[in-house]
Amino acid sequence: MENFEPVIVAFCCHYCAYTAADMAGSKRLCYPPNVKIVRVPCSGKVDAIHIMKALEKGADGVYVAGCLEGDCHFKNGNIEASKRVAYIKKLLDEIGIDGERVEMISMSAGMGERFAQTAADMTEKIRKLGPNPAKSFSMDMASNNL
Amino acid sequence: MITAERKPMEELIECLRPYNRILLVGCNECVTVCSAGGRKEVGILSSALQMAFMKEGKTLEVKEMTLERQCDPEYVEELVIQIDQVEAVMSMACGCGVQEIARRFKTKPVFPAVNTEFMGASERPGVWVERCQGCGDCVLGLTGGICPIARCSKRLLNGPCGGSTNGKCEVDPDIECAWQLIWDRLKALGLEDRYEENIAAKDWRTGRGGGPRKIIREDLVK
Amino acid sequence: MSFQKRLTSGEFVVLAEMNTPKGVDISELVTNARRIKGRVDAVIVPDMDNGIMRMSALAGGVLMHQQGVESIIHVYCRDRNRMALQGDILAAHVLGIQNLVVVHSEEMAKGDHRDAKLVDDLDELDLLGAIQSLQNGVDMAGFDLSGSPSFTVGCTMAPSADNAAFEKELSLARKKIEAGVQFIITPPVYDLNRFSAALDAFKKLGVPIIPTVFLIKSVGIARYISTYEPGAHISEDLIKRIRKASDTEMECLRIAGETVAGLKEVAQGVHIITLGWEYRLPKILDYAGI
Amino acid sequence: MKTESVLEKVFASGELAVTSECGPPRGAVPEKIIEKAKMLKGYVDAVNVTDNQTAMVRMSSFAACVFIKQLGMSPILQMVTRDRNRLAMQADILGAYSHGIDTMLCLSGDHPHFGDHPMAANVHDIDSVQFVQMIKDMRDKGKFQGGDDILNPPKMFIGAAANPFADPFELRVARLAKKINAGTDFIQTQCIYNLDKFEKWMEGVRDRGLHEKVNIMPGITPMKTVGMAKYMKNRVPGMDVPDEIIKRMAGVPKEKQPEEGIKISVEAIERLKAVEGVKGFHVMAIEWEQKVPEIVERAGLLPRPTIDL
Amino acid sequence: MQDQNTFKQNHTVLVIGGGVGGIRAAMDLAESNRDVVLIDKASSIGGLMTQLDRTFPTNNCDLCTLSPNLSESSRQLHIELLAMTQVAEVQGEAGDFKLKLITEPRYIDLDTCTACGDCFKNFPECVRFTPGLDHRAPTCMRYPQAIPHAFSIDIEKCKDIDALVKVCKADAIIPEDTQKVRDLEAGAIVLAPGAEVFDPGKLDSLGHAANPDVVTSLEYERILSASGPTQGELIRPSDGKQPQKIAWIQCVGSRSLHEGAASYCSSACCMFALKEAIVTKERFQDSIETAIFFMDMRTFGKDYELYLNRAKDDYGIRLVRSRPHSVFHDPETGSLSIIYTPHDSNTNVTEDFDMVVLSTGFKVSRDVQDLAVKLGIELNEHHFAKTDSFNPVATSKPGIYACGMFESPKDIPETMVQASAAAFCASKNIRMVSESSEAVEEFPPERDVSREPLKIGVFVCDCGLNIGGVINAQGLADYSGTLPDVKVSEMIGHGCSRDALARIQTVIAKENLNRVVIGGCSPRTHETKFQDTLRRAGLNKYLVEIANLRDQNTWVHFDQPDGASIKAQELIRMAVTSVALSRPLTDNIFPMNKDVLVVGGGVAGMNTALSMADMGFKVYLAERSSELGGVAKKIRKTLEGDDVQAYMTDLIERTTQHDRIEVITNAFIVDHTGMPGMFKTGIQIAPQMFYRQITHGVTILATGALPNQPKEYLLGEHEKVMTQLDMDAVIEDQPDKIKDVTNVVMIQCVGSRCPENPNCSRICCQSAIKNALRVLELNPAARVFILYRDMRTYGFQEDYYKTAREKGVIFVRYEADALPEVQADDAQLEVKFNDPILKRKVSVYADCLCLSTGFIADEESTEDLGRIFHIPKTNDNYFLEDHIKLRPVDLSVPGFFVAGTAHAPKTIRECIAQAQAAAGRAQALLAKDTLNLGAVVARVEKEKCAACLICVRACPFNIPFINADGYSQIDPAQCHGCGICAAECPAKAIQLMQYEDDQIMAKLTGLLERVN
Repeated sequence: MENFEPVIVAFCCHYCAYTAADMAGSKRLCYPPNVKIVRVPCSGKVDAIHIMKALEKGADGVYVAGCLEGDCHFKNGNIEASKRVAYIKKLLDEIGIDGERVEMISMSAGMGERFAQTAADMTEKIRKLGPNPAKSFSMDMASNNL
Repeated sequence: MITAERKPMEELIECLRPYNRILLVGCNECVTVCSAGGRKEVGILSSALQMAFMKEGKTLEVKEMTLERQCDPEYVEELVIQIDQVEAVMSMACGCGVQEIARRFKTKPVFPAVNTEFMGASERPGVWVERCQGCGDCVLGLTGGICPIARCSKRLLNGPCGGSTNGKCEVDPDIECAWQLIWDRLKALGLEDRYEENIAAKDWRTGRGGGPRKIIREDLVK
Repeated sequence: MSFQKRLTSGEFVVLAEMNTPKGVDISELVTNARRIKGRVDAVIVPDMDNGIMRMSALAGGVLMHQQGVESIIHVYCRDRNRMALQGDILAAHVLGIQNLVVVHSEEMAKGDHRDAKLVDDLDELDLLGAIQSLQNGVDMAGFDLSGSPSFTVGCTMAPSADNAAFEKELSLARKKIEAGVQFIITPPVYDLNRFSAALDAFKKLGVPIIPTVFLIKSVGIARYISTYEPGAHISEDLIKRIRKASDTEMECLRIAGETVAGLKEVAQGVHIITLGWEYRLPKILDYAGI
Repeated sequence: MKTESVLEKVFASGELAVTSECGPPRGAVPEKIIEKAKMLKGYVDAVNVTDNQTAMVRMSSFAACVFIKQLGMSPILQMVTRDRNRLAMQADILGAYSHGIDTMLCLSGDHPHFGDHPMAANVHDIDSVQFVQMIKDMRDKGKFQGGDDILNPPKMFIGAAANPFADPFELRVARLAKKINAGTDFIQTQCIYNLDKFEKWMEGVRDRGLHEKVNIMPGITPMKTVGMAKYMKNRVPGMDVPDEIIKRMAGVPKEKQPEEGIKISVEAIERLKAVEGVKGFHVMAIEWEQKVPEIVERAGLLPRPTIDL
Repeated sequence: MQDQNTFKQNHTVLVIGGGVGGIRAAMDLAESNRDVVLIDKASSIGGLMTQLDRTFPTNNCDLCTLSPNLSESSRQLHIELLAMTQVAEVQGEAGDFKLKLITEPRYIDLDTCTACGDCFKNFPECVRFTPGLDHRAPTCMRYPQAIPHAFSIDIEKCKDIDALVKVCKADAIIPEDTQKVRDLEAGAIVLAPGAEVFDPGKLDSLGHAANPDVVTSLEYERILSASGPTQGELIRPSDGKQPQKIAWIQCVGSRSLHEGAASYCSSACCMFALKEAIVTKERFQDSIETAIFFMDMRTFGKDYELYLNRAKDDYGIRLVRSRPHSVFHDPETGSLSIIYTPHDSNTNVTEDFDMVVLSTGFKVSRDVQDLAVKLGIELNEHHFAKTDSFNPVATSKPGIYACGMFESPKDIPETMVQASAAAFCASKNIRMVSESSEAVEEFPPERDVSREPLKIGVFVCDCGLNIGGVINAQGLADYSGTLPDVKVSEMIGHGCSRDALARIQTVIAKENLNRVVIGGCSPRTHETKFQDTLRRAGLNKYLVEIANLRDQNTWVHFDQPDGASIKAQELIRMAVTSVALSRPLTDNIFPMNKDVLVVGGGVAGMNTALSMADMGFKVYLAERSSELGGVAKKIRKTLEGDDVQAYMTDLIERTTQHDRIEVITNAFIVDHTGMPGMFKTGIQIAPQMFYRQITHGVTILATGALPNQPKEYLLGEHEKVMTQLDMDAVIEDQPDKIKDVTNVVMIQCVGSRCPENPNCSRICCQSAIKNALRVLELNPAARVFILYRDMRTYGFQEDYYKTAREKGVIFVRYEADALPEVQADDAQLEVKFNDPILKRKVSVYADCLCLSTGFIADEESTEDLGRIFHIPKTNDNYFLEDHIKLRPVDLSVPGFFVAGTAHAPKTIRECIAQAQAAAGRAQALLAKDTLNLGAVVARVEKEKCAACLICVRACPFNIPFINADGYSQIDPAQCHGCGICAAECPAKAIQLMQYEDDQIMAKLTGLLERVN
């Protein structure tokens, strides 16, 4: 497991986290490339299924990044998202997959540093947790061959 | 609507352990509305099950399907296309749906994914409460539209027991005393007198007392 | 139970204010009325409040009535002379309106028809007298009516910055009570303790007191009231509470709800003013536990 | 006389009746109940025998009643609607009456939620009002609840419980009226500590003339400690323990609290004796049966009238 | 002032100068449906900014931020671009100028040149030009994305013209090309000619002419620039080695009495020196020593002080307060010795550096001065355009407006503000071309792709070094070609450049592609550009997916190129799998509400309102206090001596009397919904608090800032202590009081540049100077002390600073860690401070202590409004603009603009400019008659809908409802497109267009399921 490079999916709200990610870019703030961003119009768009399917397909960690509390462009999408994330965490715990692999993060569009920091922290955390135990055996083989 | 709640994952995983390919079937009626077994929950459970097995190094193939209603044979018939490709079916519908599938596909094991709970209403988004026990002989006309059978812990028909405090049931202070509600309602309607009438012992034959029930509408029978 | 019945039996009454539209699209008004139907005892319909021309309160009141919501309509002397006032009051009764509030007419200066002529044929006490008289079957000119109306009549009390002003308001109120007022709507309460302190004085008036709960919608408004209405007593803590809230809107609704709940303990009723946010009334009532 | 019940006879005699209660043991040996009953002999007119009280399984009330009867005392068979459907209840009533048990108290029973079998189905086929009606019909019309004739109908003296304090308070009198309508002969109330409120209730009862239709026996329960008082106040649903009582209990040293408790009970009885419509007292000393004689004596309720069995 | 409404026949505006200012002005005008002729004497537009490597304070690559603007301007149908063109003659007046334009020969036909570069490869002597460092004659493309995108030839330098002509495969070289003269009629003229930099060659002591390692800051920019002569390598010109120690010398040619130098401050040099030093450390080596020699550190712009602090604290850039005498070259070591006297000492210090950068100031070129003469406009003593304090972009001649550097030295954001303002003022002179009559770009009909098999084209942009410098872009393109359904995969140079877009369009047509993936920069900035390309190629614009290879990959993973390469493949895979499922969508289009809501009735708010109302828009002006005026109503005089009160009285009068302005005082904004072109804002009006909803198309926030009143130095406690604002009034109302004073002490930076309020309040230095001069005028015998940290009298304010020194105002510097102390002994007020020269404490008994307290943001109301409107704020609670460099007036929420001190502290003059700019930006948005809400709306599949009400309950805007047919219905006109309903729907009956579940799922598949 020494060379374990986690795959992390970050669902990012267009109005804050995605912009913050671009901001991190223009500021050249480095973070681990393990984090792959999927753009959504609002963190409230992120369905529990999306999170579950990402994990099922082999992501080692998933986080949803939305606006700061009270700052959601659509009033309360971020609150809805955080409730869903909490639900998924419980479900994962129930099937013996650490709910810690899923997180809700909030930040504003200007927080390029926070984006980079979060990406680094999340990568570090998942690295410690190890590979997603639900990654199928065959998939492990495939990734080893790469 | 009929309300239901997903069974603990452990139980679901346990009953699917012997199988490699299953069909996970949702229902687009009550269980969709109470967020227990619609397309969305099918998707979530499907992922969760697959992950749970993958974790053990085993692959569980899950086909997802959601029927308009699992309690009508015509809809259940839609499963025919998939059924041969799987070893078992897990239904996310209420007990009616599970049984309908079992009835139609005699050779496939069917497992319920949810516990069917009660006939209820949504109190607010995400909260459902029991409102009816289907006793088959409605008393709501006498009790101001609040059912003492479904909502009084002791099914008392003639008034509150001695344990009701501040409008709450002695069994659980989160439960409203049905009789307090009935009384408030009767008062608001100016129908206080209704309370004074003694309601006679109920004929439970119309409920489960008479064995499994059946409705036959002659004019509609084909 | 009707508003009047609740009032006389000493039960807590919940009133909410709903303005008529500026125009003829009544859909919002009707929707809002349906939202709170059964949850408030009556809706107060102001009549061209603040000098803003709108559909008349009489029509608004009738509309409420048609929706099955009891209404209380404003009457005042700025825009109509004694003929029009009496005529409208008779019409109101016939159309099913059971309650009136005689209010002080706001000046035109802040309104949208600043050039309009002020009528002020009568003053508030005259108008109260006229209503009494109509109920007794006689019009202001002394002619007998064929059939007389009946109403529950209330009045309002203006905010007072200090004790002297408060005393003045009280004595005015006493006069109005003599002139037939059966309940009084008092100014917005932002501080329950302050209101409780004035309670004795109110109680001495001998008629039910219905304090107002004014929905604050933003820090800006709270700050304005605390600065320009010294008698209102909006505390820094309250402003801080709104500022710190993660959801300002909900916090404001919660504050209004809490005030309503607090007044339930001490007053005879409450009058909720939401000014444009009537669709939020159910939430306030939820927070108030009503 | 509707029945052979001793209790009915005491009421008829115009004397204040006194009852107490015995809980059957949680085991198959009768000694305990016999011992308890003996303590009460001569001090009370009849002894209630509880039916799976607090939803805990115990020896059946019917069996325990038989033992008490054998001691020459008068048992009151308690029965709850929770555990039996109408068939079982009627069967047991026939059986009890055949053993000479002629007085009953009809209850709905504590919810299984509180007991040692929370998972048990609670039957509640009928409620307590319907229960009273059923026994009355058996007695007076000689008919089973289902409508068939009874060959030798049981003649039960029918009691029911009332709680003057539970919410909604305004319903308490009406609820009593319903029980009376159904055929209740006597009422044993919840433990009374809030005498003012009880008197207010009685006022309501008298307003409707109910006190003339039924014999009301306020429940009296002495408190051993201030802890018990607080428990009753806060944890027992439907119980109304005024703060003064707590204060009074707390105001004396721990060792004197039992005596204070008894004093409170005695004072209560003395005060309630004067209330119009009170026809007796139901003295329940929970796990403290030995004190019943003392209370009865100090309250001036002795000697008990002799009734021919 | 100028006559506002001289409408004549003509509706063209001539914009002179193609720098950022000129481009902005031209684009604003074009967007608001005015025809523009944009001329520049250079061969391509872009001006100074195209020569910069990165700009402060974001340290962005300028080309990347500017180039979309440039190509956008060439896309604009209203804009005609004439490079190498100058004005020869001007006649006429506002509304009806008649001009003669002369275009120099390019010797290359713009229409046929493909910019292949063959001419440049073969004949570099007549085509090569690298601005700044190359002293040779001008030619050719100045930078890779130049517009017009064609070379030009310096025919003089060409020895073999025939050979040159032959080398061009496109036959684009025309040796016989001649000068062209053209007549132009224009209604108004915008002057954005920019400035030139001071030539330090004249200052022998600094050795610029003699020593190649002494460079100007612009030359240094070129060295840093990826498109510069060194391809972005930091090497010193003399020996090609990386310098290890670099010095910057500030105020070269500015604040100076030398010949040819300017006395004013050039305003931007402090910031760009800091930027160059930071970039040097950040991009090259942290160990490179950097020192900046300066007199006053003038970081007075928005958040600039924070930048300064970062430079000092985070990057360890050395700041030396001194003006060096001279730079010597040591021929043996090759190093450069700077001799200087530290500010707190009297002895000379010599220090060696490898390179010296001269922060040269700006001046108006001779050419521009000649142009001014031709146009007949007045210039000030420094040869800048003369303008009025209360009409900052209007020149002395009606119909002619000046912006940017030509108005006064300034940085890019202020240039952008003035450009928008000038464009707006110019537009007042001419008629709007009605939208219907104009030729909208005709797109070919959309091809029906529904039955076609997938044919995906992948185009990987290398974005110069931005992408290509980190990963192998060609390799990535090769890899992309192996992905399923990918028909074509290509690496393209600068993907957003015109020829790249043209290439994509061609490939789509040729290969009959029906889906396109672009691997490039952020879709946030460039999506529309590629969508347009698809439209031109006859495809629905929603069939493109952009993989963010730059902002979210190469820029952030440049430290691990391998990881970045793998991630790039993953991002492309995600885009390919997702685009495969994209479907053609139709935008939702609605009529535009053209009313304007201006929040705040101060000087900025009123100017915005009047500007918009004059243009024919209905304006609601909401002011929370009971009267108009704001802070400016308290100010009496400007530094230049203008009567602010008279101006304000007139302004208020004009505002309240205007037919199309409805002033709502005592107004509080309480709720807000909608989108640009259809906003709805709830206002509660005190004291009766009645509620009113206003529908409008744009919102302009001019809510101002508060005069700071910090509890320091006995302010508010002692009668002799006051703010500069108070002093201004005392001087005006009680001049006698001033006549008696002996000592006046002023303390600068009170409540600014401190931990609680870290930024500079910008206006205080000039107000101190203003009041000091007026005190001395009333009472020449008075002693005026100004205790300061840095005097920030930027631009022409410097002249007044100079005058103040000459008149004997005593300036004493203090450090942030040794603040002046003030003690009161009854009426006596004693001020103690360190004298840095005497190096001891000095005590003065002040008859009057003036505190320069500046501005502080109105935290409570920006917080309130920020929340209601969802507008982000800076850390110190000013509204945060959309782009601090290029879009200083636009807020990040579309349809919102900011003007005045709600944006940042500024002078009245600057507020007015921004107000006009906001009006201009708003006008551009409102020029359209319809509103395109895009296609992102929720759509219900009624067959799946269980009518469960979950969407109805979940929607934050109460849009879905269960219709008569029993399923949920969502009105696309009202849907905000958040997708919360789609996520909550338990039957999965709702899809959010453009973000459908299968597309999101496909991305996950693309990322996580390895392709075999």
